[in-house]
Amino acid sequence: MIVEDMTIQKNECIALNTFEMVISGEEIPLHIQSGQFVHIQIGDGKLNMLRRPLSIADINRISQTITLIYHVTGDGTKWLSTLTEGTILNVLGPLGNGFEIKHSEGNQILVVGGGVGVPPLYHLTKQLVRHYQVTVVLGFATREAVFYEDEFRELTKTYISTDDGTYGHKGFVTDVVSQLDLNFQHYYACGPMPMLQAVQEQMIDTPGQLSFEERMGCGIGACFACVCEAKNDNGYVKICQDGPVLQASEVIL
Amino acid sequence: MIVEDMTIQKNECIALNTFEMVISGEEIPLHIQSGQFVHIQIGDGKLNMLRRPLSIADINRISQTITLIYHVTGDGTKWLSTLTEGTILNVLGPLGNGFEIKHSEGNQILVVGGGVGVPPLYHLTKQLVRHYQVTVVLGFATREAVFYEDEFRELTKTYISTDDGTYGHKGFVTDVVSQLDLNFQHYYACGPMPMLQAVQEQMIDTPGQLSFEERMGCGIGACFACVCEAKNDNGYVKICQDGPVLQASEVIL
Amino acid sequence: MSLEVTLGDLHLNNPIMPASGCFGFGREFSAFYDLNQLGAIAIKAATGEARFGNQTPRVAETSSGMLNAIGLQNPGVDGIIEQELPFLRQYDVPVIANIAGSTLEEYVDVARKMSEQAAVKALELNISCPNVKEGGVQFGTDATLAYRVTEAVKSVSSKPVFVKLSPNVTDITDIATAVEKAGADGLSMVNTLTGRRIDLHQQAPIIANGSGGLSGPAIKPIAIHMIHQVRQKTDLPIIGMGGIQSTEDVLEFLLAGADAVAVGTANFQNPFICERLVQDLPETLQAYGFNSVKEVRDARCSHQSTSL
Amino acid sequence: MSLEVTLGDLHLNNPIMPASGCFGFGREFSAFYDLNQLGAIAIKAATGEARFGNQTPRVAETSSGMLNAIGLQNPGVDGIIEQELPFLRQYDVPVIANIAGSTLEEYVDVARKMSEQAAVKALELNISCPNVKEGGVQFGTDATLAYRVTEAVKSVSSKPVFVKLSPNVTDITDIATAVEKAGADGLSMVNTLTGRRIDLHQQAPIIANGSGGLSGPAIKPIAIHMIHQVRQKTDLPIIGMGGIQSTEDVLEFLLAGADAVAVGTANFQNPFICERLVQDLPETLQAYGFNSVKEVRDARCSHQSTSL
Ligand SMILES: Cc1cc2nc3c(=O)[nH]c(=O)nc-3n(C[C@H](O)[C@H](O)[C@H](O)COP(=O)(O)OP(=O)(O)OC[C@H]3O[C@@H](n4cnc5c(N)ncnc54)[C@H](O)[C@@H]3O)c2cc1C
Ligand SMILES: Cc1cc2nc3c(=O)[nH]c(=O)nc-3n(C[C@H](O)[C@H](O)[C@H](O)COP(=O)(O)OP(=O)(O)OC[C@H]3O[C@@H](n4cnc5c(N)ncnc54)[C@H](O)[C@@H]3O)c2cc1C
Ligand SMILES: Cc1cc2nc3c(=O)[nH]c(=O)nc-3n(C[C@H](O)[C@H](O)[C@H](O)COP(=O)(O)O)c2cc1C
Ligand SMILES: Cc1cc2nc3c(=O)[nH]c(=O)nc-3n(C[C@H](O)[C@H](O)[C@H](O)COP(=O)(O)O)c2cc1C
Ligand code: FES
Ligand code: FES
Repeated sequence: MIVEDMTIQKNECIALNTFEMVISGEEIPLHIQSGQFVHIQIGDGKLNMLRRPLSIADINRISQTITLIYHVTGDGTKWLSTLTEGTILNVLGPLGNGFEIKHSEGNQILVVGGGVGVPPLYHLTKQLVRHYQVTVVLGFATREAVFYEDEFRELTKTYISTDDGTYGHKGFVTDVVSQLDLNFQHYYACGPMPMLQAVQEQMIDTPGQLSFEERMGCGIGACFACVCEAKNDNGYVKICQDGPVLQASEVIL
Repeated sequence: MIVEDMTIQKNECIALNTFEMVISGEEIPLHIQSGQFVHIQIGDGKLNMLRRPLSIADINRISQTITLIYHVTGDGTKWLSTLTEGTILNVLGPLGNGFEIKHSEGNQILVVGGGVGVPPLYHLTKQLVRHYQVTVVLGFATREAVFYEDEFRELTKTYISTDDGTYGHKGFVTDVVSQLDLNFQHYYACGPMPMLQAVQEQMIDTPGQLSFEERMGCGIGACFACVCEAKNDNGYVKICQDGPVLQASEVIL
Repeated sequence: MSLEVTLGDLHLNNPIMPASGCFGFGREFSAFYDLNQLGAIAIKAATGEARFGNQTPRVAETSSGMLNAIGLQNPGVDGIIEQELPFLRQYDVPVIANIAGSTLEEYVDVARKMSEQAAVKALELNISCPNVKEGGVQFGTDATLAYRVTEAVKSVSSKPVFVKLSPNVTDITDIATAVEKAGADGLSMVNTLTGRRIDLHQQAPIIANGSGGLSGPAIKPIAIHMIHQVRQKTDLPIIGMGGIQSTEDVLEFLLAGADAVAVGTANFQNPFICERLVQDLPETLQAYGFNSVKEVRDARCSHQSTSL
Repeated sequence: MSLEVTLGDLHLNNPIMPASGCFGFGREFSAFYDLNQLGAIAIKAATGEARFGNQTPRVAETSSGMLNAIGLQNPGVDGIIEQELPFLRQYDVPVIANIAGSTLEEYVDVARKMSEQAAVKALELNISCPNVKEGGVQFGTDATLAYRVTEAVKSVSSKPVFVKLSPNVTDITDIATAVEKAGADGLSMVNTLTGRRIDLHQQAPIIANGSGGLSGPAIKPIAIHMIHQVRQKTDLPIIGMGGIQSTEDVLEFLLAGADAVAVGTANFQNPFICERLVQDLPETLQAYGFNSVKEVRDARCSHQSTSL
């Protein structure tokens, strides 16, 4: 965990209100893992007291860059979307617990993402395809919101669904999953809470890992803003420290 | 009075912590007069609630620009000093009551400025020299703080003093004035309150105009933040509306 | 889209008005836009006699806020009636007269005179000015005194009386319920919170008066909370204020329990702000699924049983 | 330059400490810098039993501030003593234990246990948490209750007791003088102001609890004012807090009447903030003509007769 001034190399709109940003730095790109996140300062920190958590969509250890994909939601992400190449961002990271990818139980793996839950799955999938048969199912609200379809297709078999049916399968990701005639040994999911609940239920007999979002204060485990009930001794986990990726069996949704 | 988005054409450090900024616009440069001021928004207005009042150092009606000279004092002027050419500034103006220059009583005129009180006197002097014999006395804290010496010299006879004697005459502007063997029919002064008091006292028998500073809220006469006791019916004047330039005889210092 | 709101007997074309003390008596802002666009105008506080106010500096900036200690400078109630109201009479917009004083008698006297003016459509009883020792703040922090001054003013006023509450209290609902019992027709909330800034060079307060009233976006969450609290206890119309800068802020106040809003500090930054809010409000309401201001009010009421 | 300060019997190497609840029990921040650099550490509130706290979301952002409603989540006093204090024992920095409770008995119980811990050098009696119904805030808004709980805790504590005051009161000097009479060794001020934000899409509060405590630069002028007010009434040591982000802010608090300061919200933005303030303070003091923290205090005292 360090605080690093990183430089924006690219900041482009890639779908409806969705931006892809590539930032470079000395340390964070070398140490961050799939599923971890960074905590980004907004402005000069005099108006906005809280950093914004964003997942890592991709990592390039050679060019020492990381890729973030963010949806413009409120003031912070709106500010991010106005920044140009060369601007310095103050970044705290790597934070949290990423995806675990050493399960040798089987070969068939499912990756399910919804909306802004898709980004962290990209670098994960890149790693998974080296060793496993991976099926990716991505859900978006509507056609204009779809991003990274080609990038995922280049890696592996990818299905897209949209809530309104304007692109790909009409319906939820779980509808697509139920039509797949495959026996998965493990799954990974990231997306809005209702999606995670539906996926967890659908895959109840399969071990899986879920990546969560929760409003954060410190992002490092000190303030207890981001707790979530869990089946452990404490009765809770901190999303920023124990998560954002948790075993599906561990959490109470 | 309008609110105008003006474009920075130039923003340069011209002396110790002192910047000269040229900004262009459609309306304000055409209508503003010597001694009036503009009220500048700081940032996007979410952190800084108050605009900053700055005098007009120069006006160019052909290129539609105005020149501001500001001393970096606090957050607002520090922010201004970081801006680059092409940046848009939100400017409210023209505000207040400027210098009056139609006195035919005599020929010899004194202009006295101190520190950041110097800027508004530049465009004034430019106009005065067309019709009168003008003597300019400018005081600064120290050698590095001196600015616009050449600009004033090009216009007319100019004396410089510094408080610490590192440049020009050592001492206060009033010391210089007392050594001038001239009989002034009118004077203009702008600078810190102690200087204005000293000048007012020294020139007690000469009609004069003083330009004042006071912390401001609205800048347009509505909030009563900037009042100053005066010898009029109300018993006060508003610096932003009745001033910043007032008859020396009118105010109680 | 209908922006009309009804605050008891007071009808406004829209819920946006400038807040008292931040708009003078309208004259300066009339140079920027047509005041008829406003829902109402809350004019600067009137006292029995003319007042000069506090020493300067009277304002200071804070993070997302400002302090002011104007000190109720005004030409006195008679001066306002003679010099300022005639100007406002040309507009077809309800004037809300803000009433201040140091004694109950002064409040009553000023209220009586103001309520007789045709242009004045309501009184706003300022029992919350933190900036003058004798500015009535004691009436705003003590429920019994608040009751008494409200009752006394009501007895002489032919116009609806809104009581402007101070946020500098342990429990604002105590004061709100006291003034409701005393007959208040509505509430304005909130006035400024007392604050201070110290100049590090001078090692003295920036505001000559020492302390000043904090306003602006910094206090918005406090205002929203207090309006919510009071809304649980009373059905009186509430004019909400504290840091409003955008139509989203307006909607947040309406959802918290306000029926109309006043805009103070933001006028200093953008003299066009009130006009802009009136013009942009329909679009914002629509974006959040409302077709009138009344619908916001209905939505709020249906949420009230829950924790909104 | 000497940054040492003496708060009654408590000696600190410098006046900078993290504020309770914003620094956990130090562990996470020890990954960023050596905690020995701090003047003290105020740890997260302890209650009698473990508490899970409020539903999430527990934080929301506001202009130059934030709301929190953590709800005193903590492993209970015994849990803290067993799981957290051993870690802090390796550091040579005074630990200030923040004590919360719903009943006088709970406060006394937690205080007794905490005061027996060698690492704990002072107690901070939190009678001002606005975020749990039974979080002791009633003790902080009623001078009689504040007196009683302070007296009771003093009677069982072998360590100095600082009482953390709530700013959500009409007159904070009432509470301050009551706890002084009850034997308090010092004051911490201020805790958060109660605030609320409403999500326009959900038409529901952002914070699941409804309201939360407002902290950050937004409240700094209020904190400065209250510290100034209390400083006129008492010579007790004051730990000042509320929006500190810079060494200039630290100096402003010291000039207002604080003897040391705590930094809360700013830790979330910059985990290195406390270390940076300790390191930069000498330069800032010098820039304003001071050669020690004590000199600031002397300057403030000599100004006190005037209106500072
Ligand atoms: C571990 C983690 C990883 C995330 N990764 C991504 C990502 O890769 N791409 C992406 O688009 N979004 C991601 N999010 C959500 C993202 O953090 C929010 O959309 C963003 O903080 C909104 O900030 P804002 O200023 O635009 O919105 P505002 O609503 O103005 O933000 C106000 C406050 O609420 C917080 N907030 C608002 N929405 C959320 C949310 N959904 N989750 C957490 N905090 C929120 C903000 O952080 C801020 O503190 C992630 C969230 C978490 C917790
Ligand atoms: C009519 C008028 C004309 C002026 N012209 C010039 C000029 O040409 N060049 C120049 O350098 N300065 C001028 N000043 C002073 C200038 O306004 C302040 O230096 C500036 O506002 C400081 O802002 P800041 O954010 O850097 O300082 P901060 O101290 O951070 O400002 C905080 C607040 O205090 C106010 N403030 C601080 N110092 C002053 C001051 N001396 N006068 C009024 N308000 C102040 C600011 O406007 C702001 O509201 C003028 C002031 C007035 C009233
Ligand atoms: C400069 C200034 C002067 C004020 N004068 C008055 C006043 O005379 N009477 C009054 O009731 N409130 C007065 N107020 C308080 C405002 O009407 C309003 O309640 C408060 O500023 C909060 O709103 P805001 O954050 O939008 O400014 C004044 C506020 C400011 C900033
Ligand atoms: C997330 C959070 C949790 C807090 N928890 C506590 C607490 O447990 N006990 C306490 O006395 N104060 C608590 N506080 C209040 C702070 O200690 C401090 O008094 C307040 O935040 C003002 O300082 P700041 O503006 O620097 O944050 C908490 C504040 C925050 C932001
Ligand atoms: S955000 Fe502070 S503990 Fe997770
Ligand atoms: S600044 Fe508002 S009246 Fe002058």
